[in-house]
Amino acid sequence: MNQAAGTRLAAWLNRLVDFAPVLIALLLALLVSSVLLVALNVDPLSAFGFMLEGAVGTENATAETLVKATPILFVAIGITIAFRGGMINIGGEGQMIAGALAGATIALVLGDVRVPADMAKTPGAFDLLIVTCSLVGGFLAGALYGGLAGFLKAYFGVNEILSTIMLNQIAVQMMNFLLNGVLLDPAEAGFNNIPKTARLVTAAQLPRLSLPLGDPWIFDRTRLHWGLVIAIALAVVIYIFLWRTSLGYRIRAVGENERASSYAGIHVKRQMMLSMFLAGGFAGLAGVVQVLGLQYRLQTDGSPAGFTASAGFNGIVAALFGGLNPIGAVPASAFFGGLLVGAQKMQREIGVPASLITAVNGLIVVFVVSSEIFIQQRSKRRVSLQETPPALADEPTTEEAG
Amino acid sequence: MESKLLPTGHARIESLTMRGIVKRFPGVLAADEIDFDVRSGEIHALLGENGAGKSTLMKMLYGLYHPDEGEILINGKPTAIKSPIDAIQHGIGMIHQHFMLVPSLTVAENIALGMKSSRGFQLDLDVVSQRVLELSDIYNLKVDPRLPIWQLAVGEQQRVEILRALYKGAALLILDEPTAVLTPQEVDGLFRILNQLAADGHGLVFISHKLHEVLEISHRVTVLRDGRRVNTIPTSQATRPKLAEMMVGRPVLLEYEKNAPNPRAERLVLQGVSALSNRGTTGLDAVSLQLRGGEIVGIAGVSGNGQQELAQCITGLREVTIGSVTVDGKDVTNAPPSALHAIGLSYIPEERMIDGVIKEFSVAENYVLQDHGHPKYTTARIFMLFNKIRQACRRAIQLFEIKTPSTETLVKSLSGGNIQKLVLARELARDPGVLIAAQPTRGVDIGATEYIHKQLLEERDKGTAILLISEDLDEIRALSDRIAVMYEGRIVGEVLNENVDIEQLGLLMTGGG
Amino acid sequence: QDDVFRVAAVAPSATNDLAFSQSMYDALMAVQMHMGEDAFQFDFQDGTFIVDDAAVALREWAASGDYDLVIAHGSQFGSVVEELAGEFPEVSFAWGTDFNTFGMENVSAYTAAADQGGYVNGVMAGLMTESGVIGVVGPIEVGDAKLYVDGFVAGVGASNPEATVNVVYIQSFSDVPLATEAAETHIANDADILTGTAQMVVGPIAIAIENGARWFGTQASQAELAQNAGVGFQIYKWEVVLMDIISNIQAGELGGHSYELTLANGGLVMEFSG
Amino acid sequence: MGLDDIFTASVFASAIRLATPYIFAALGETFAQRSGVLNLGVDGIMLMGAFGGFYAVHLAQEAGVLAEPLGLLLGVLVALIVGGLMGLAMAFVSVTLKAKQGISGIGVYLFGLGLSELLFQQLVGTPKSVAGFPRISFPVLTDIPILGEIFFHHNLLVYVAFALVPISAFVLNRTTFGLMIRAVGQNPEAADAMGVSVARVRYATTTIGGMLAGLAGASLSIALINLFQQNLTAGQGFIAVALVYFGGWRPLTVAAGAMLFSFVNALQLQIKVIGADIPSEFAVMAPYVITIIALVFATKRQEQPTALTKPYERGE
Ligand SMILES: Nc1ncnc2c1ncn2[C@@H]1O[C@H](COP(=O)(O)OP(=O)(O)OP(=O)(O)O)[C@@H](O)[C@H]1O
Ligand SMILES: Nc1ncnc2c1ncn2[C@@H]1O[C@H](COP(=O)(O)OP(=O)(O)OP(=O)(O)O)[C@@H](O)[C@H]1O
Ligand SMILES: [Mg+2]
Ligand SMILES: [Mg+2]
Repeated sequence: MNQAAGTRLAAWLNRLVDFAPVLIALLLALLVSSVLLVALNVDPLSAFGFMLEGAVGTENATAETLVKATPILFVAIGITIAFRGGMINIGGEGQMIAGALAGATIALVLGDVRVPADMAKTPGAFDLLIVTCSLVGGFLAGALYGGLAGFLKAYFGVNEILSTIMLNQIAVQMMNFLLNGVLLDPAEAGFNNIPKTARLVTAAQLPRLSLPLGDPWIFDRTRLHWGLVIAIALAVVIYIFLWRTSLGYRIRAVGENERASSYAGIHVKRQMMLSMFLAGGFAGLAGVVQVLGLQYRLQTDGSPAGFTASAGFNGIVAALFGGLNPIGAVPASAFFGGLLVGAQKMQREIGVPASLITAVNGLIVVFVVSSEIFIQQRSKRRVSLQETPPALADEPTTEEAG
Repeated sequence: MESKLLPTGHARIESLTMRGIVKRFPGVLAADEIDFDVRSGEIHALLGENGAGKSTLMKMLYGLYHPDEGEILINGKPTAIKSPIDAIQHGIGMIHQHFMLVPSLTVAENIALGMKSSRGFQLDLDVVSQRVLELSDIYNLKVDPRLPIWQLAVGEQQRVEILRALYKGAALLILDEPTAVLTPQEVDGLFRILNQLAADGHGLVFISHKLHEVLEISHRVTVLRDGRRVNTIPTSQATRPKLAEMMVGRPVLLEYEKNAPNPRAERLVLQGVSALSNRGTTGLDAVSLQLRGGEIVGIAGVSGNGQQELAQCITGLREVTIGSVTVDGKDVTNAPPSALHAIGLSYIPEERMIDGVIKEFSVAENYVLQDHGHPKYTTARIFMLFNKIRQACRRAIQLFEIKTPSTETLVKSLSGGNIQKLVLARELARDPGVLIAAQPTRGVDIGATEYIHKQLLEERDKGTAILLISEDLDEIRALSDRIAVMYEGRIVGEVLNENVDIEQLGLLMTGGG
Repeated sequence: QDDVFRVAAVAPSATNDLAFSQSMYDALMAVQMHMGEDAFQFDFQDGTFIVDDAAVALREWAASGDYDLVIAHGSQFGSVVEELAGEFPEVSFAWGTDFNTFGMENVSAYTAAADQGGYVNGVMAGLMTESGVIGVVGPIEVGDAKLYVDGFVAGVGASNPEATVNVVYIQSFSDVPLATEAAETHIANDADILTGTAQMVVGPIAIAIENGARWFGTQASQAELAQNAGVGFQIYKWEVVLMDIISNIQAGELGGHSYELTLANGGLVMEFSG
Repeated sequence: MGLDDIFTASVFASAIRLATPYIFAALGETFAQRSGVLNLGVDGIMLMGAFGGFYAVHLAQEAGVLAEPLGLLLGVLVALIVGGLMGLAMAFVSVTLKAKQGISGIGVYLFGLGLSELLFQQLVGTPKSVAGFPRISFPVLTDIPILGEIFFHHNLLVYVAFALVPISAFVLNRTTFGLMIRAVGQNPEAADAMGVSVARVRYATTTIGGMLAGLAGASLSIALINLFQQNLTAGQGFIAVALVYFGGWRPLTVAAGAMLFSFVNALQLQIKVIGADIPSEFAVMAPYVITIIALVFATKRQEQPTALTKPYERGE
C-alpha cells in the first residue's frame, strides 16, 4: 500500500516536471518580451503584473478570462475532432459565423412568437425551447458549413485547408450582407446601418452564470454565462465519443490511416464529412453562444474578426495545445482566454501599444510549442529507464480477472 | 587480383571491423558487445530472428545509428561514421530492409539523389538513365529509369535499390534482406552479381532469414540472438538445422506435416476478372479462378504481375471493370469491404504496415479494426466495450505468441513479425470462409514463419478456402495444394503441387514456358 | 474625488490612422491643451476593433469609479454601452457615432454630419474634374462612411450633374491592398479625382499622388500624406462635443443628450490645400 | 454595359499587379512545403518584410544619402534579410525543435503582425509614403495598344515575381537542389539514407520561403502601395498558403491560381466601378467562390508532399 502510494507520488512528480519546459518557455517568451518592453521604456515587471492581474486578479477578470475562453473552447473541441479525423480545419471562423447567423435568426424569430398557451403554464419552458432551438440551429448551420468542406474534400478532392480559408472569407461577406439587409436591426435601418441584428428578447438569452459560493455569489454581476458549462460538458462528451464509441473509433482510424480504414470496411469519405460536420457544428455553437450568452445580438464591424474575435483561429491553437484531446482543450482555452484578456489590461494600464501584446502572444505560442520536444525527450528517457515489462504482466491475464 | 582499386575505380576496403559494439534503445539492448568483421572479397552472412539486432548493427555501420560503445575500424584505422554521407564517402553502401526510395520520384531521380551532377547544380538525368540502363543490362535487372517509383511493384523497387548501390560503386555493400521479393531466377542473378562483386574485391554483408540462401552464397556466417553474437563460423561448417538452432535457441521444424487435401464445395469463384493497375494500364486481365473450401491455392509470380490487383479485386478495394467475383455462391463483384467482411472474407494484406494496421492505435484497437462496431464488442453498437476487446485480444496474444508489453502498446512499436502475427490473429479470429493471404511471411523470421504456416494449414483443414499469394516459392511449395502462376496480369499456368517442377515454375513466372 | 477630470476612451484603430480613431485622439489632446494637464487626463485604448475586448475595457473603467467620463468611440460599441450604462448608472458614458442615448440619463451620443463636408468636397470635386469621372473608395456602407459618401455624391450632382461618380465599397476598413487596387481601377476608368473614408484610404491617396489625380479626404487631415494631390479635407473636431459634455458633467448632468458635429457649430472644419 | 467595358486592358493589368505579392509569397511557401515544412506564418513575415523594406527606403530617402534606385534596392535587401531571418527562425522552431508547424506558424504570424505594427508606431508614427519602384516604360513595347498597358507598364518587382515562376519550376524540377527538396518532402528517411541532410534542406527552403515572403511584403510597401500601415497585407499570406494547395505544389499552377484569384478580384472592382448593381458583399466574395469552384472542376490533382508538417527524426 505504502509503496503504491510512493509510486503514485513519483508518477505525479514526474508529470509535474513535465510542465517545467512549458514554464521555462513561458519565462523565455516573457524575457524576450521584456527586452521589447524595456526598449519601449516600460518596466516589464509591472507590465506582466498587470497582465496577470487582468487575467485572474479580480473576480471580474477571472470571469472575463472564462468568457473569452468559452468560444475558443467550443471551437477547440471541434478542431480536435477534425484533426483526429485527419482534416485540417482552418474554417472555425466561417463556421462560427454560420452558426451565429442561424442561431440569431432562430432566436429572433422565436422571440417574437407568442408563448403557446400550454407552455405558458410552466415558467421558463418556452425560454428553454427558444434557447435549445437556437443552439441546435447554430450547431447545424456550422456543421453544414464545415461539412461542405468535408464534402468537397471527400468527393472532389478539394484540399480542406484551401477550402476552409476561402469559406471563411465567404462567410464574412455573407454575414455583412445579411446584417446590412434582412437581419438589420430595424432601429438601425436607414440610419447608421451598423451591421447588427435587433437585441434578443430576454427569453432567448442564455442565462448568466454565478456560483453559489459566498454572498453574493461568485461571478455575480459578471458576464460569465452558461455557455462555459455547456462547453465543458461537451468536452467530456466528445472525449467519450472519440475514445469510447465505434463512430469515434472510425473517425480516428480514418485520421490515422485512410488505407487501413478502407481495408477494414470503413466508409472513409463518410467519416471525412462527419468529422468536418461535427467540427463545424462546434464552431457553430461557439458562434451562437456568443450571441445568446454574451452580446444578445449578432453584430460585427465588417472585418473578418469583427464578430468572431478570432476565436475560430485561437481555437486551433488551443486544440493543439490541448494535445488534440477535448479535455486538454479546457485548460488550454482558459490559458488563451487569460492571455488575451490579461494583455488588454496591460495595454490599458501602461499604455503600451496593443501591437506589442500581439507580438508577445506570438512569442508565447512559438516558445511553448517549441518546448514540447523537451517533454517528449523526457518521456522517452523514462521509457528507457524502465525495464521492458514481461509480457502482459501489468494486466490481468485471465478472463475472470477482467 | 591484388590491385588496391576496385573495377569501379574506388579504393577497396581490405577489412572492416566492428569491435565491442553496444547499442541501447529505450527498453532494449539491441547490440551487446558485438564483434563483427568483413574482408575484401568476402560475403559475410548475418543471421538472426526478428529483433536480434541485425539491422541495428548495420545501420551503425551506415551512419544512421551511432554506437553507444565500441569502435569501427576501416583497414585497421578507427573511423567515426557520423552520417550516411560519411559512410558513402568511406565506400559503404547499404540496401535497406525497408526501401529507401522516394515514391513520387523516378528511378533515375532516386539514383541521382544526393550525388554530384556532371552538370553542376543542374540535374543530369539523361546521363544517369544511360548509366542505369547499362548497369541493368549487365546485371539483368530490368527497370525503366523514367518511371516513378510508386508505379513499380515491390520487386522492381528492390531492383532499383540494388542498382543504386551498384551505381554508387560502394566497396563494402550491406544487403539487408535483399532477396525477400525476388524470383528464383532473379535470386540466381543476384547471387551471380554478388559473387562477381566479391571476386572483384568488394566486401559484402548479406542478411537473410532464408538458410539455404545463406548456405549457398556466403563464406562466413554470424548468428545474432537478442542483441548478442552467438557465433561466427565458416559456412562450410554450417548446416540448416545447426543454423536454425543457433538462431532460435532450440531445434526448429523445417518441413511441415501436411494432411492430405480434403477439398469441399467451391467458395470463391472468379470469372474473367479484369481491373486497372495504379498506372491506369491493364492490371488484371480476364483472370478466372476457383477455390474450394479446405484447399490452399498458391499464386506464384514476380511481384508486380497483378497479384496485388487480384487480392484487391477480391477484397473490394479495387474496382472490377469486367467479370465477376462470387463468394459462397453470392455475387460480390465490387461489393464494399464491409459487406465482404460480413460474409466471412478475411484478408492479410501485403503491405501490412500501411493496409493492415493503424500504427498509432494500440494492439487492442487494431485487433478490432473490422469488428469495432460488432455487437459483441459494443453496447447498442455505440459504446465500445474495451474490457471485452482487451480480453479477446489478450487471448489472441497468448494463442499467437505475439510479443507485446500489453494490449495497450501502440502497434508502431512492435516488430514487423509481431505485427504480422497480430494481423493473422485478427483475420483468423473472424473465422473466415475465404482467406486471402498476401505475402504472409515476408520479412518474418523462421520461428514466426513456422508458426504462421502451421496456422494456415490448420485453417485449411477446418475448411477455409485460402488464396496464398507469395513470391517465396519455398512457401508456395510447402503450403499449396494447387499452384497458379501470374504473369502480366494473367494466370499463365496452373498445376497441382505434387507435379511441380521448380525450373518450370520459374520460367512461367518470367513469361517463358 | 480630485479636481482632475479623467476620461477613458476606447477606439477601434490606431491613434495615428489619419482617420476615425485619430480624430478622437486629437480631440482629447486638444481638450487637454485647453484645460491643462492638471485639470484633464485621459487613458486611451486603441486598436480595439473587437467589440468584446472593448467591452472588457469599458466595464473595468466603469466599475473602477475612477473616471468622470467613459467614451466608446465606434458605433459598433453601442450595445455594450447600453448594457453598461444600465448597470453603472452613476458613470457617465459617451459613444458615437450615433444619436441614440437609449433614453438613459448617463449616456451621451455624438455623431458627425459627415454628409455636410462630403457635400462641400463633392461640390468642389464636381467643379474641378476635367475627365468628368470621380472615384470613391468606401469601406462598408455604414455610419459616417456612408453619410460622407452620400453627401459627396450629392455635392457632385449639385455642381456638375454631368459628372460620373463611381463608388466602390471594398467591405473592409483596413484592407489597404484592395483599397489601393480599387483606386487604380478608378484611375483606369478615367477618374481624375478620388475620395474615400476610413483608415485604408492611405493606399488610394498614394495612387492619387502617383497618377496626378486629386484627393479629397475626411475625418482627419491627410494633407501631409496627400502632398500635392490633396485638395479638401473635412476634419472632425470632437473637442466641440467633448467640451460640452465635460461641462455638463461638471455641472452634475451625466448625459442624456446627443450631439452632432456640423459645419455650423464648428465641429466640422474644412481644410484646403494645394 | 457591355463585355468590353468589363474585360478592359486595365483589368488584366490590375490582375497582374494584384497577383504579384501572392506569387512571391506562394512560391516561397511552395519551396518550404515541397520540403515538408508548412509555414503558416507567411502573413507575419510579409508584414515584417513590408515594414523593413519600407523603413529602409523611408530612411534612405529622408536622409537623401542613397540615390533613388539604390535606396529602393536597399529596401529590397532589407526585406529579404528580415524575411530570411524570420524564415530561419521558423526553420529552427519546426526543424530543430520539431514544434508542431501549424501552431508555430500561427505564432510567427502573430509575432510579425504585432512587431511590424509596433515598430511602425515607434519609428514612423503615421502613414507616410515613399517614392517606390516606379512603373517602367519600355521603348516601343509600352506603347503597343492594349498589350502595352497589360504587360509593359509595371514596376520592376512585378516582373521579378513573374520571372521567378519559371525559375522556381526550374529549380524544383531540374536541379540537384530541387531533387533534394522533393525527396526530403516525400520520404525524408530515404533522402537521409542517401546522404542528403534533411535538416539542411528544410532550413534552406524555409529561409528561401521567408525571403520571398519578405519580398512579397516589400512589393506592397515599396512598389505597389508605397507606404506602410498596420496589417498592411490584410491576410494575403494566408491566401498565399491556400494558393499553394490550389496549385498542387507546382510553381506554374500556383502562379496560375494567383492569377485567377487576382483576376476575379480585379474584375469585381471593375464591375463595381462601372456601376453594376450587385451587392458589394457578393462582389468581394467572388474570388473566393471562384477559387473553390475552379478546384472542384480541376481534373488533375496532385498528392501533397507526404512528409508535409511532419518533423523528421532518425529512428534512433
Ligand atoms: N529505432 C529504434 N528504436 C527503438 N528500438 C529499436 C529501434 N530499432 C531497433 N530497436 C530495437 O532493437 C532490436 C533490434 O532491432 P533490429 O531492427 O536490429 O532487428 P533485426 O535483427 O534487424 O530484425 P529483423 O529480422 O526483423 O530485421 C529490436 O528488438 C528493437 O527492440
Ligand atoms: N520508432 C520506434 N520506436 C520504438 N521501437 C521501434 C521503433 N522503430 C522500430 N522499433 C523497433 O525495432 C524493431 C525492428 O523494427 P523493424 O521495423 O526493423 O521491424 P521488422 O524488421 O520489420 O521486424 P520483423 O523482422 O519482425 O518483420 C521492432 O522490434 C520495433 O520494436
Ligand atoms: Mg532488420
Ligand atoms: Mg524484418
